[in-house]
Amino acid sequence: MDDFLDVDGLKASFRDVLSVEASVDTVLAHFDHARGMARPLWDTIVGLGWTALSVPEAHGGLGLGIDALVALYEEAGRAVAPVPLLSTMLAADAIARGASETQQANWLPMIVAGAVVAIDPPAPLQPPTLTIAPTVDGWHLSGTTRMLDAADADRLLHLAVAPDGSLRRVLLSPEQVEGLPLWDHGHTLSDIVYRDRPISAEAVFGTNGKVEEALAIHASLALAAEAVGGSQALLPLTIDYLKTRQQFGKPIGSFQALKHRVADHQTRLEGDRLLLASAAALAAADDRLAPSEASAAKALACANYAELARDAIQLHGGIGFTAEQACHLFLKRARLIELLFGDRSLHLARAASALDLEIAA
Amino acid sequence: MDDFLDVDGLKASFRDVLSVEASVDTVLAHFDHARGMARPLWDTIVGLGWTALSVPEAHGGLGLGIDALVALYEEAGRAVAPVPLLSTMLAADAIARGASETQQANWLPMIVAGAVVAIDPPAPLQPPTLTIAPTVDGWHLSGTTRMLDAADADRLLHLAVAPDGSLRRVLLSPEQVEGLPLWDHGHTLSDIVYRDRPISAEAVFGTNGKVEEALAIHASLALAAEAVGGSQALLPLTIDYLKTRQQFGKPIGSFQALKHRVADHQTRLEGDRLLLASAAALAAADDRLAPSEASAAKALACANYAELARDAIQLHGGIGFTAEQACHLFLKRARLIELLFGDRSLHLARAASALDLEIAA
Amino acid sequence: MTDLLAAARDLDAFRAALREWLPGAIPADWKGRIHREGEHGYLAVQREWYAAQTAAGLATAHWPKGWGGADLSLAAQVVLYEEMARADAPNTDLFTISLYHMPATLFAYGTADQRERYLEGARSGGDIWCQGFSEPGAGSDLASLRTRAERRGDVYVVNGQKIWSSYGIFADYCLLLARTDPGAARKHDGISYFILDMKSPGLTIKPIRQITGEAEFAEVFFDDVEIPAANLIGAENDGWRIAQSTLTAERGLLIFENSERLVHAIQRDAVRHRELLRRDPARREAFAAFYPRVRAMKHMVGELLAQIDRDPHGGGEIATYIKLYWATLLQDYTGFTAQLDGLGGQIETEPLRCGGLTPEDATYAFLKSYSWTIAGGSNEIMRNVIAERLLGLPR
Amino acid sequence: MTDLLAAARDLDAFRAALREWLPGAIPADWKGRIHREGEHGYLAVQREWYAAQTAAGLATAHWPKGWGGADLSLAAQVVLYEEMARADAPNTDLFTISLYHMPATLFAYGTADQRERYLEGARSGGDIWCQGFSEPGAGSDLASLRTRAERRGDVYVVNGQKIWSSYGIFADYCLLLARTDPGAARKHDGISYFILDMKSPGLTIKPIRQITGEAEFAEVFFDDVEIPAANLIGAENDGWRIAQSTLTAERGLLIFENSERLVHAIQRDAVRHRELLRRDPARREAFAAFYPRVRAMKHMVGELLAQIDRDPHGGGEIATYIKLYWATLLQDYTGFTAQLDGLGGQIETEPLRCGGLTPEDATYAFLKSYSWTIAGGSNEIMRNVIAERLLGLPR
Repeated sequence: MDDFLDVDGLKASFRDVLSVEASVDTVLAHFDHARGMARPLWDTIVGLGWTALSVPEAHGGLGLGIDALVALYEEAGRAVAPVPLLSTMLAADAIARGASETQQANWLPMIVAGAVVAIDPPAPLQPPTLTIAPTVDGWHLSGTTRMLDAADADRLLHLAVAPDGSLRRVLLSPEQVEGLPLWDHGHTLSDIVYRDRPISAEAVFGTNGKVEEALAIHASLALAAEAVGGSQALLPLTIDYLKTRQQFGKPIGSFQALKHRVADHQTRLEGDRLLLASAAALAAADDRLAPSEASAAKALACANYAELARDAIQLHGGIGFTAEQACHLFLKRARLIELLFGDRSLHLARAASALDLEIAA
Repeated sequence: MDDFLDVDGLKASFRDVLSVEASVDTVLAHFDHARGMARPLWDTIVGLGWTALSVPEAHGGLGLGIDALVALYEEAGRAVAPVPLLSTMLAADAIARGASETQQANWLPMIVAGAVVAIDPPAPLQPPTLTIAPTVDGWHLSGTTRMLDAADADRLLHLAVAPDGSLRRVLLSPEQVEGLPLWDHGHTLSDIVYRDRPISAEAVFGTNGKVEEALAIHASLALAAEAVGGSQALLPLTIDYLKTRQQFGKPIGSFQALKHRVADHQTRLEGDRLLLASAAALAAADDRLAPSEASAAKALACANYAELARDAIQLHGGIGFTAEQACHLFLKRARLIELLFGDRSLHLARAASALDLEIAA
Repeated sequence: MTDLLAAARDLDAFRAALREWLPGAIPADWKGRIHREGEHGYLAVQREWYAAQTAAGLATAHWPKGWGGADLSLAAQVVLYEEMARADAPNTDLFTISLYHMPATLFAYGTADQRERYLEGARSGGDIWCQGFSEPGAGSDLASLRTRAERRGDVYVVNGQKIWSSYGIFADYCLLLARTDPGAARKHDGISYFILDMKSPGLTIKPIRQITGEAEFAEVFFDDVEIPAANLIGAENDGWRIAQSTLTAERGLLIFENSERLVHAIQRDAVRHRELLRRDPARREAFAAFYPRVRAMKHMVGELLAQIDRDPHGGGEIATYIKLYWATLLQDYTGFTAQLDGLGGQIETEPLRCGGLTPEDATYAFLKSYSWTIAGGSNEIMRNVIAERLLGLPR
Repeated sequence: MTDLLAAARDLDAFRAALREWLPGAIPADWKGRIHREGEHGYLAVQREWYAAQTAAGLATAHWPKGWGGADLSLAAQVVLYEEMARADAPNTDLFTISLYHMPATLFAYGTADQRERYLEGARSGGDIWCQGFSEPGAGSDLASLRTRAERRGDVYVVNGQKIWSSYGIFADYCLLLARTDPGAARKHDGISYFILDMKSPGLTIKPIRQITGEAEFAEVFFDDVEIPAANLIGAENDGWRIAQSTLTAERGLLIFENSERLVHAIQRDAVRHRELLRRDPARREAFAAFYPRVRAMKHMVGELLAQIDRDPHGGGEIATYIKLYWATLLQDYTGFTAQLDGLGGQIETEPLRCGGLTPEDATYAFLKSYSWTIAGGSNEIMRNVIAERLLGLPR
């Protein structure tokens, strides 16, 4: 199906919907009072079937590939959408790749239907902090984990190390989870503690390096796409402001120092965009350079997004410093995703690992 | 004597002389054909007694302190003077601090009289690479060392580790030393190899952590001063060009993007200048923060100088890319001293060691 | 009280006295209170701390002796601010205009009546003052302000809008710039300077919510607001000059205080992140790279104070460099340290305010740093000034 | 010879054939020769390598079949340049104008006589061409050029000065822009395009020594130099348009070649500095940070080639971004790697040229990088173009 997919058309439809349902005013209003996901927006997204996008057709999904997801993440990034899309879709991916047929049949339709799932990061991006030990009829889960979106989640998908060193993923219904507010009001953070928590065998499935690496690529591409999308919204917004705002009798966009900064941002963005496209294509082709390229795209696009967002407020002057203007949404999102699922340092190391590969080749 | 010294007057006199004897045209001409020191300039400097500046009065010097030397280094940096001042004056300092009275009496007047001395870096800035072993009536020197200015030197002042781990300085007359040309045509680099080279006892003196640390401070201040001096020459030169050069019917200095870059350079230079002044004062007062502050000044001033010099060529456009214009002198000197006697990484680590000191205080 | 000020003639004794006094005088757990109680806690801390300083004679110690001050020397004030920063005390930013700009203005240009009334109000009454300078259409281009004050008999009638008044929603009075002669040839002329009572009828004050969650700034709307003619400061149409001449009323002390706080903050951050920095050499080097800049900043401010000490009207050039250096350094530094805690650094904290720079609040401090890079002459304006006025590049 | 080009219809076969051919065809030890013999070695390597490529039909393979070419597709040219970069072969930059700009201009605007004479001269005679565009007073503002060409009977008499002519001191011919109508309303009008014989009387050619020690560029002085009217390209006063339209004659291949060389260079640098990068995590991370930029650059150029392949006149927008991206990346990268060897990286090397980017020559490459950041539209001009033409910001 993928081969015939019109990703551009799909992307345009995501954008059309989000430009209304997650308009700047809507998201500003959400940031104004809420902490965590925007439930109405999520319901809309679920209603439109977007959470079915990458779920296998056998389990009620559309079975689309990473390119469709990347398009969705990019448009969600453009809107700074306050929804747990990445958490949930990454969890669906983990389940589709690692869980048993029965588990998939139980869980994936639930996600299609709108369940929010929080997820421990893929192993290559963060070593698991939970341990799991077999009992007579199941498992015991122990340890502490820090999760994004857990306070809004219907399920938590953990990653734990078994006594033999093998990895397990565990799907749980959360008990009372406190969400710590983040500067990015579209998400919360939670510290979750388990001490010999009994887990039924049905809730557990094995995962491994290959599966976790696929999830790491998924997460990296998602955040690169979110950064590219956010930049593609923020930069025109800033340029428009520079064209309109008058000081000293002319639009401030006629001041060369500001022009040059904007030109640099746009130039970097062109690079980010094309690197992301390559990374998505390599991932779709299961190329051996895919992990490196996805991390390269994540590291570069997120750093450039954060710097663009930092400068965008400056270019807006006083109004950019107010909560009523949209700049800060992008800055807060950019600063969050720069750290999420592996910081720049980690992704640069992963990116550069290709140098060894290429040298050996 | 130091207390009554008019450093500003001294500095002005250095500048007056160098603006003639090491004018831009002179130095450009030197870079055009030579590799290594400019002998006529050195002779002038010696004739004016500048090499006597910091040598103790007992040995024919003026006995001035580090502030006078810093003034000299700054003015030499302003001129991108192609002379082995730092090598020689640092060697004199090492001798004055560590050598016996007899050795001082033998060597220091020679330096005052114009002998060029190359020196292995102070131990805190680079671990010694030579070893020295006692023999019946003297020592054996072994190992390889890479020295600046050795091909122009009348004497080499080495640093070597004795079998018991203690440090020795060794003054030698060099044999045929090949000078590798550097992009900075005012200096050369030499790799010198010794294999059980016999050394008389008279040529050796003990040094230690305290002495070497004083030399490290001296070297750091010298390079910070050279960077500040170079920046203080290059920035006005660039600003003058921006005021004169016309494109699109106006001076290019009226283009705001160029203005802003120049403003940033000048702002950083103000900081470099005052940090250097503080470091020199702490060194003069033998303050416990002196090593940190000197390294902080070296790291900051050299990095800013290198970046200013990089941008100065760009601000000059095509003419800056030609050998006949002065910009490249500064760039090549800046790139050299950024690495000389410890790179940025090393000096930042030394600078930040004060954080531990201050926290403990 | 008298003890502290009596010691001030000997700087070492003054420092010793302050070190003894400060621990008991600083509002206890002030950071915790603000983190828990938000703006309410902030206001309480500010008032308590201002009262404590007033009781000790410190708040207005730099005022002339006849006016409730002690003619405190700049050197002694430096010691005072050093010790405040060292003790991690809150600043009293709510009272900055009350303590510096208002008195400097009234001493130089005010009438006897104005001085009598407003100085004592600030000193013992804790009156809060703000400034009414910027307008929506006049930010960087401040002199193009359009708020209009028309003389009608004994009053000026004011219409228009101000923006970015710091602490405007808490203020009792405002130093207001308004246009009295719209026909003046140069836009800098035709502007007058007023004392505005913030309880005047016709005035609407709206908080501006910032990206930090605070509402430090306010918009002020004027609908036929009447200001008594007696509240004019100096001559009519001379307001621009007067306001400019008192901009530096705080004699470099505010930037000094901030710089000192950063000197202490980098030490605290080094402690807090010691484990991470040991483990991660790339981060360690990037962190270390801030240290020379912090030191350079400290010495630039030292130079400014030395120049002001020699000549109260001096220091303009270095002050310009400092503004840009500081704003850039603060934003770079907080932007960097805010990421050292990983996702934990993204957890939203209640705005700390009071000049505090603590590791826990790094993202708040980063967001807040825009008030330095944008307000009071944006980085871009400072670069223009440096290039054109100080370096002589053509306009 | 025929083998290679015969294979070119199947790109995989072409690549395989090139991999077989290249090792024996590349001038042996070309870097060593240039390092030892300097400019002399450079010229010898260029001529040998050009001859070898010509013999194999490769040099002009992209020309039309009737003209000694093989109508080589862009895709095949890409393979050719990929393999050249992979084999670390020298480029033939001495012949860039001869191979691309001159023929593109003459095919589109030349007379039959001009084509007949100059194409074959370049192909089999190894004629070297340069451009005469910039002037001392017309750099970034190229259209304000003032070199004057006056028609007198059958000749144009030229007076004035050109600067920055690449390889001007070696060139046989020059594509010259000169002003034929000083009274034209717009400065872009009134300019004509000529073929100039570099042996013409009245011509003085002086090398410009660069900061790298090379004299790649030349100044050219015109003292009543006569150019036959038959050497006018296109119509009189139409020169600006013609020159602009053939600026992209190399269809992105030159920047592609450079970008590919950087892709290989970062791999070689990773090997050379492996020990240092292992020991020094801060340096390792800084080095790694270039890798995403190198990849992004590669894909930007890939996009440019794809656009040109779809439309020979396309790609203008992305080409503009690429120029700025590449110049910045190259200067940053070489500036960084040049310091990795410590003082050893400061040892002066004989300018390598030929597009080579080897770890031993990092400081040379850094110094040389200014030819990208300044020439052919400086970074500043590119930013203006991006801001004003592509993003629509007001002038």
